[in-house]
Amino acid sequence: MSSIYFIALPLLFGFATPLLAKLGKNGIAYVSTLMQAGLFLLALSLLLSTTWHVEVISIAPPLGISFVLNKASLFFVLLFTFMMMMFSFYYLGLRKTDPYKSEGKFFILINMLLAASIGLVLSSDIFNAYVFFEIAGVSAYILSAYRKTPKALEAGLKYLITGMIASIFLLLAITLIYIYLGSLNLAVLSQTFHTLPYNIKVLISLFLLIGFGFKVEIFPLNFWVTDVYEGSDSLVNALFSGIVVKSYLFVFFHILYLFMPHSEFSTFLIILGVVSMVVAEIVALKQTNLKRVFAYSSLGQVGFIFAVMASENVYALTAALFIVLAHSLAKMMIFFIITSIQRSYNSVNIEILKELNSPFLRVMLLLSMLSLLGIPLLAGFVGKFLALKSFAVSGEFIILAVIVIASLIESIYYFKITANLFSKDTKREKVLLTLSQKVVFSTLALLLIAVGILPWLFSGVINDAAHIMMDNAAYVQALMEVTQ
Amino acid sequence: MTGLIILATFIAVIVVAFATVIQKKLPDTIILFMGVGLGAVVLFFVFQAPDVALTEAVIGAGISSLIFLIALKQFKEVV
Amino acid sequence: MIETFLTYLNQDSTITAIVNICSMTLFFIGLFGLLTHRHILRIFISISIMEIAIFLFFIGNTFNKAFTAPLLGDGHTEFIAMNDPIPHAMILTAIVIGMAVFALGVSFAIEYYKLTGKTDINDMNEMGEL
Amino acid sequence: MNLKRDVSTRTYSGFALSALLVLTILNVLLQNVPEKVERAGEKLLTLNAQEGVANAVTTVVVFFRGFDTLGEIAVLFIAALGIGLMLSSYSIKEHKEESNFILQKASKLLFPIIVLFGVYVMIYGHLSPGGGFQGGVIIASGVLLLLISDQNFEVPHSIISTLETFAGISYVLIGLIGLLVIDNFLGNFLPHDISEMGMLLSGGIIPLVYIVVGIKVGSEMSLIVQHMIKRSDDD
Repeated sequence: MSSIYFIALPLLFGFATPLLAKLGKNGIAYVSTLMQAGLFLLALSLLLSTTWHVEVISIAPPLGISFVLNKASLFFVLLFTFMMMMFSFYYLGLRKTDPYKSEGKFFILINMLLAASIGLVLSSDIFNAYVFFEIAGVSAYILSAYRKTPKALEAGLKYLITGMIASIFLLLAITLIYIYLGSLNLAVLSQTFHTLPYNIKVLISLFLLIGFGFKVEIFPLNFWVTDVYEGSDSLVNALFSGIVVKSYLFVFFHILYLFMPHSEFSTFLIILGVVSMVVAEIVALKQTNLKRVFAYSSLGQVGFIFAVMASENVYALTAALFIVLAHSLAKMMIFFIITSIQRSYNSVNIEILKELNSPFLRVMLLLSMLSLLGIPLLAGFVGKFLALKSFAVSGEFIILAVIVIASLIESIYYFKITANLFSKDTKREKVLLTLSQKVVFSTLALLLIAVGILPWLFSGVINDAAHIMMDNAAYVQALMEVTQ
Repeated sequence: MTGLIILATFIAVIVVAFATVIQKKLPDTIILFMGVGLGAVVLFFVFQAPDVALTEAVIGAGISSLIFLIALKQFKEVV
Repeated sequence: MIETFLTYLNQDSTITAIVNICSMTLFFIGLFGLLTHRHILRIFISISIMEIAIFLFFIGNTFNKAFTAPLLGDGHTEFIAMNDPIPHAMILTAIVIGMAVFALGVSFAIEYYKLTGKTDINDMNEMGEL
Repeated sequence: MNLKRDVSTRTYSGFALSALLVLTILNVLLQNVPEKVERAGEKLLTLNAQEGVANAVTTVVVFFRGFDTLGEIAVLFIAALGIGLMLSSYSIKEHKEESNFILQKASKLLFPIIVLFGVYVMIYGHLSPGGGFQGGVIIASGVLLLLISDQNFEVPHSIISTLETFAGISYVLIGLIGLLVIDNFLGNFLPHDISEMGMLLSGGIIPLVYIVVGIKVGSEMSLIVQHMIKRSDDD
């Protein structure tokens, strides 16, 4: 069984779309959904068998490019393919008048985004990761600006300029790595990185932090994020927050763990994550635009994940992966709900929730917000509880207190939204939901509840993923053993 | 000799790049930017990288400057 | 006098130092332009200069003047004493990617200008405060 | 007045900030001269002869790091799509004034020569500097010449995009055939004898892939250029 299909098939689909467009308006959507569902099933089947699988491209590592599929990357592949499948199901239910409907180009972009996100997770070559970084970037810029309104174009331009600056610093880091270490393979680099002089090490890590920091939306470098979320369509935001950020987070910490295990920078990174969480939650209080509120909430959650992953132990990483799962599910659901509201009422202001005439959507929105907040018996609780526990065990009580305070602030604006949601104002006409959209919402909600009530169902996979992600020796061994 | 060529070309590139950045008129900026690309082509040749030089010549100095020039026609208030 | 200067310039360590200093100066010029200018095309040009600086830095640092280009012909029949081809391949990729992203950015800027008449990124404030 | 002070403050602070960053980088770089390490590229050079390709950069671009190139043409493909999306929605007006007769004829005369040169660069990519990207862009520059000289000229959009689609599909399919035949994505499954090195038909799939890349890049760049020019003639 080969892991290359996860990247090659979406790419092939993207290249072939102009031909497939002749299938008719809806045909291409069905084919794309089928392919994504197939990839998800493939990933599920691999869950039973795969331990380590290294896919060689052209020439064996450490010289060439190879893709490593292990329990850790498989977790992310599963998450991405599942999320993309949900996205496609939701898309199928959009009305015919929708600006995104019956557009072959849209499918090229989302499939390229899927290929690039999976490629980022699987690739074991740092320059290859840069290429996937760019593919994901370019498709995200176009998705942002897709509707060609001034707001959308402005979002696209801001995204593009920051993305360019990020890629320049990333390229600089990669060139320094190649000049000083003579290799691009992550396994080789993880063995030789500690031999570098201290100054060079700091320089390379600084450039990597700047390069990825723009993309993982960490505090001083995340000024552009909310504008992009507001300008682009909420349908697209579901992808940004559910898939793209998660793949960048994985790559950044994968490289960090491999290059500098238990580094002296981890405290700095934890503080960075916590600061970006607190700042985002405080600024979110003032917002009145739903997209902006949840963009800030996304920033806060990503900062939290960043801080937890930076503490570099297996328990924290398990917690972080639980939060990644819960956050992806909840945020995707929230942005779908906003899309449905926006398509029906043509507004995304927080006041519109007072007139929302759909008990189903109200319950769903409440459920996902409670999960984000970390209420027991919902998915968000498991991750948050484990994360706080791991901070408590390692004795970092200041950080723990700050996180708790940030969560309290978070609860204030969720409460504000909830108050709007259950006010007794006159309602507008009903929000139209098709069957497939209802199925998507119910599936996501069921998963949120299932992760909350039965965390042991998922903890096997996530524990394995966390253990393997921290296990540098196994990674190096798996890559070095491969021969053509 | 190589060292001298590298130093001289680099100084020329830096001067042109500086002029590009401080130039007030946008069309002149773009022409000067083309000059930076051409200097880079010479340097890539000296660095024994003919493939990169050819690519930079057709893409970096050629097509992308032309794209800038075409785009400039769009902006009516040329600064 | 000139002879000694030329031999000094031809030393490998001098060449590396020249490459480092000059390409970083170029990088500085690009960064300065990026931080100073507010016209959208100027920002793209500044970023372009930064990219060229990195390309020159990389190729210049991995280059050995005793070796030939990684290419057979003119009497070379074996792949020995040649410059490293990997940086060349990487920079080739990076140049094409950079050009593609620029063209895309320019098309966004054109479209944005047609709709709003703005070219200054400080004026780009369609979205809410903060 | 206020605005002017703003500009100068920004200039000085920008100067200081960038100078600080770059001086720090330079300081670190000059203090730590890289040691002699064995680079991956040197090992690849020794392996290069096995593929029977005279230009080592081509082998690295198309074969050893082939997936980078696949990703790269994916970036170009998406960017071309985005540019088409951005700039294509405006109606193209009829042009009243024709350009100079001599200019038109001369550029028509020059066009085949440029295309010939582009194809040469593309096909000889495994023997001499150049290859798919460079050749493709040279062909696109020929198209640019025609577009500038003759306002009524238009790239046959449907043919070009079909060509592009087939090139893209065949690149991935070549990779998948390699996976099926020798269990290696983008593996060199065609015969590539060392004795044939330097000949036009050498190197197995490498020239084939580079030609496919050239077709794809050429058609994408032509479309990009066409969108840009037609859009700017618009008003």
